[in-house]
Amino acid sequence: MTTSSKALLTIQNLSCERGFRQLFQQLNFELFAGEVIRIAGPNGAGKSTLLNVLAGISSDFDGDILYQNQPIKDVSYEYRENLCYLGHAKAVKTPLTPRENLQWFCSMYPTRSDTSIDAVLEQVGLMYFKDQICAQLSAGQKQRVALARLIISAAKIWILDEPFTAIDQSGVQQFETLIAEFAQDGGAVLVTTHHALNITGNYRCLDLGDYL
Amino acid sequence: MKSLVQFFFKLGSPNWFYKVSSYLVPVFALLSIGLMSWGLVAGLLYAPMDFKQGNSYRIIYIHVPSSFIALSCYYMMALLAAVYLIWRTKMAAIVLRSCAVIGAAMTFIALVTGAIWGKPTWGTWWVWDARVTSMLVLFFIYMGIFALSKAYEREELGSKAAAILALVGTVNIPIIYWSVDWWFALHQGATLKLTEKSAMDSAMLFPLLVMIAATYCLYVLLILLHSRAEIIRSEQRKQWVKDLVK
Amino acid sequence: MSDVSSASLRRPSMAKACWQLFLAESKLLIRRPMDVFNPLLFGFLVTLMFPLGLGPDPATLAKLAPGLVWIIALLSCLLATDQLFREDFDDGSLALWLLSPQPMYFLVMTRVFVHWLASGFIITLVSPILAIMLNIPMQAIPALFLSILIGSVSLIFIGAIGAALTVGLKNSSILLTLIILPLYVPVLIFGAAGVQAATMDMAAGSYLAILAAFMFLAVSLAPLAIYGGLKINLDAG
Amino acid sequence: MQFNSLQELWFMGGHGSYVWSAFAITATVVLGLVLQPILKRRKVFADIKQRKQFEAQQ
Repeated sequence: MTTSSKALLTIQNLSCERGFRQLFQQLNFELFAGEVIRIAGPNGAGKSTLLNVLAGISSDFDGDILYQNQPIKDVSYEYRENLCYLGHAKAVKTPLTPRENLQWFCSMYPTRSDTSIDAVLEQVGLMYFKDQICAQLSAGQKQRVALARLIISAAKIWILDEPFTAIDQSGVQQFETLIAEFAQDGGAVLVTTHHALNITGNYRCLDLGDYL
Repeated sequence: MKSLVQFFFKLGSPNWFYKVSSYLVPVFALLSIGLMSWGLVAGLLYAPMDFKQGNSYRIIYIHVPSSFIALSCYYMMALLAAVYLIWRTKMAAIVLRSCAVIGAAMTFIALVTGAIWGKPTWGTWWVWDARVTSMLVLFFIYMGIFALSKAYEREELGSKAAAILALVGTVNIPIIYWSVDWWFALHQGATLKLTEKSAMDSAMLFPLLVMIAATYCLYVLLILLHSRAEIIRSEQRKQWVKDLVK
Repeated sequence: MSDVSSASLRRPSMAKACWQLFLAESKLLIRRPMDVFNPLLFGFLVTLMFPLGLGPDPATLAKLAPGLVWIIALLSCLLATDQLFREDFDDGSLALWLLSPQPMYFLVMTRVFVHWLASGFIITLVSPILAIMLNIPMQAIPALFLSILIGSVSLIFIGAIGAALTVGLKNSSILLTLIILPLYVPVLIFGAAGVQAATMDMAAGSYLAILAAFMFLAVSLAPLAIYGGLKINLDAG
Repeated sequence: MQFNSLQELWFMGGHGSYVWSAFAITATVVLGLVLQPILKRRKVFADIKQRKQFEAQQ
């Protein structure tokens, strides 16, 4: 397990308020390569807001976010290249086929050249559905298209916002092994879920409850 | 020069703006009341009758100042929009939102008084004159910005959206004014000139200048009042606001 | 899976990204033809309304036709841009799109251009038919076609600004209209005036030149505002 | 002084109704613009005072 000395992502006294509600304040933590952090906390504690802020979607926050010790505003291009964000909605375009979805993704994000779209689709078990429009696929299969996207992307950091909603047990299992493998290969994952992940290796839980 | 930049920089913090404005509000209140009453008395009572329009021309003393304010308020809003989008100063958003309200109200006044003035002069309540038409378009742009700023639950998003629309509007307003003027010249020819003031003698013109000055002071007063109310509302959780309440 | 940090990368170029976006968007539109036809049906419906309201007398219709056809084209373009980013916003691909390392200026431009092909261009093809139904003098048809062809580009790009600013809101179509119609005023003035001039056998070239100027202004500046608007709604979503 | 009696001022050579209605509308709009923020500020202060009393009792 490679732990580079420099942290991939450093968050220094991050605080966020939405409307009149103070979500979390003075949040400090670091994300190292090979580490999986689960963000837990009561509902409405700002888990999704935290991921939005880290992914660069929202810019309403106080504090600093550093990617390899540089503020993300200065290295935004490099930061976006190494980040893959998966929101609540799975960002799968239903009128397109899984293959077209991935082609669309590969045209925008840097992807790994050692695998191909077909190989990745087979890896997630969409062998026979490569050319069927996603509208006809089940929720589980749509989830796998998002999974395939994560696999083929060359991002070093994954930010996953409740990836396990509406998935059956086998899907959750497959996703967890994928996260573990990615972490072992030096990736870093930030994930919010309602239940604990059974992942071995460098996995810890960060509770937003004690930063309210 | 350093202190000037310092001044503008500190103006960005709501707390400091609130303190400074508490001195300015009485000053501008007195100024606008004084100038307004002087202008109205001079305009309504002492200015001579216009040989063509009789006494109905006296409406000019509120129609022209409000159209001046309507346009200058828009460009102030565009400036604040740029400041807000670049530096994210909270105060710029607050003043931007109050500008939208005041600008819309001033444009409304200009339109209504223009229509009322048109009736005795041209016999119709609404005349599609170039100035009135572009004023109507400006009114809808104000309403669009105001509605957009209220459409989002989170205020800062509403302000950002309103700021973007204000900047888009800034590019469009000169084009709209130019194309409406051109359109008016194409269709009507120069017969119907509501805005082309006949050469006014000084007794008529002087009250107009006083009224324009009075309306600008009123405009600053209104911005201060609206911004102060908005500061108190959005910072009500902060300690310095709580200390203000005994 | 080989080690992440040392995996060789395929960095897509921006041109490839634009081309892929173009393909994806056009597939989307081809697979859902109704989105393309709705504005057309709306155009024909409104064309039906005018004779019912103004009376069937060909002379009055011919006099009003240039302005009417332009207003119909304008309203159809406005209607077409209402749902422009809505679907991306709902299925989450807006986040994927905006967070990509590609420079957004040209991607947004490609996206709105494809949308123009599906709505503005098709309305342009249909507008001569609408004009004939409104009994427009025949010599004005070419000028009408050209002016709506050029004008509809700026209509769609300006409409896209409104669509981007209101995509996250619930009942946004009224707000979209309130925001965008005032910005349509110059395009309508010069468009209708051009066709009017053509009906009286005067040269419409200068009007088309001004419309082209509006077009370039809209195409070059609108993507900045569209990108800003989308980022705001992404944050609100 | 252009008008030598109040009645003449009100009538203003037939244009009185237009001039005074224009001024009346402007006065109401400006009054509304001035009063609205004052009332809003007062209301927020009242809320804060209420909240402070509530916190004082905790």
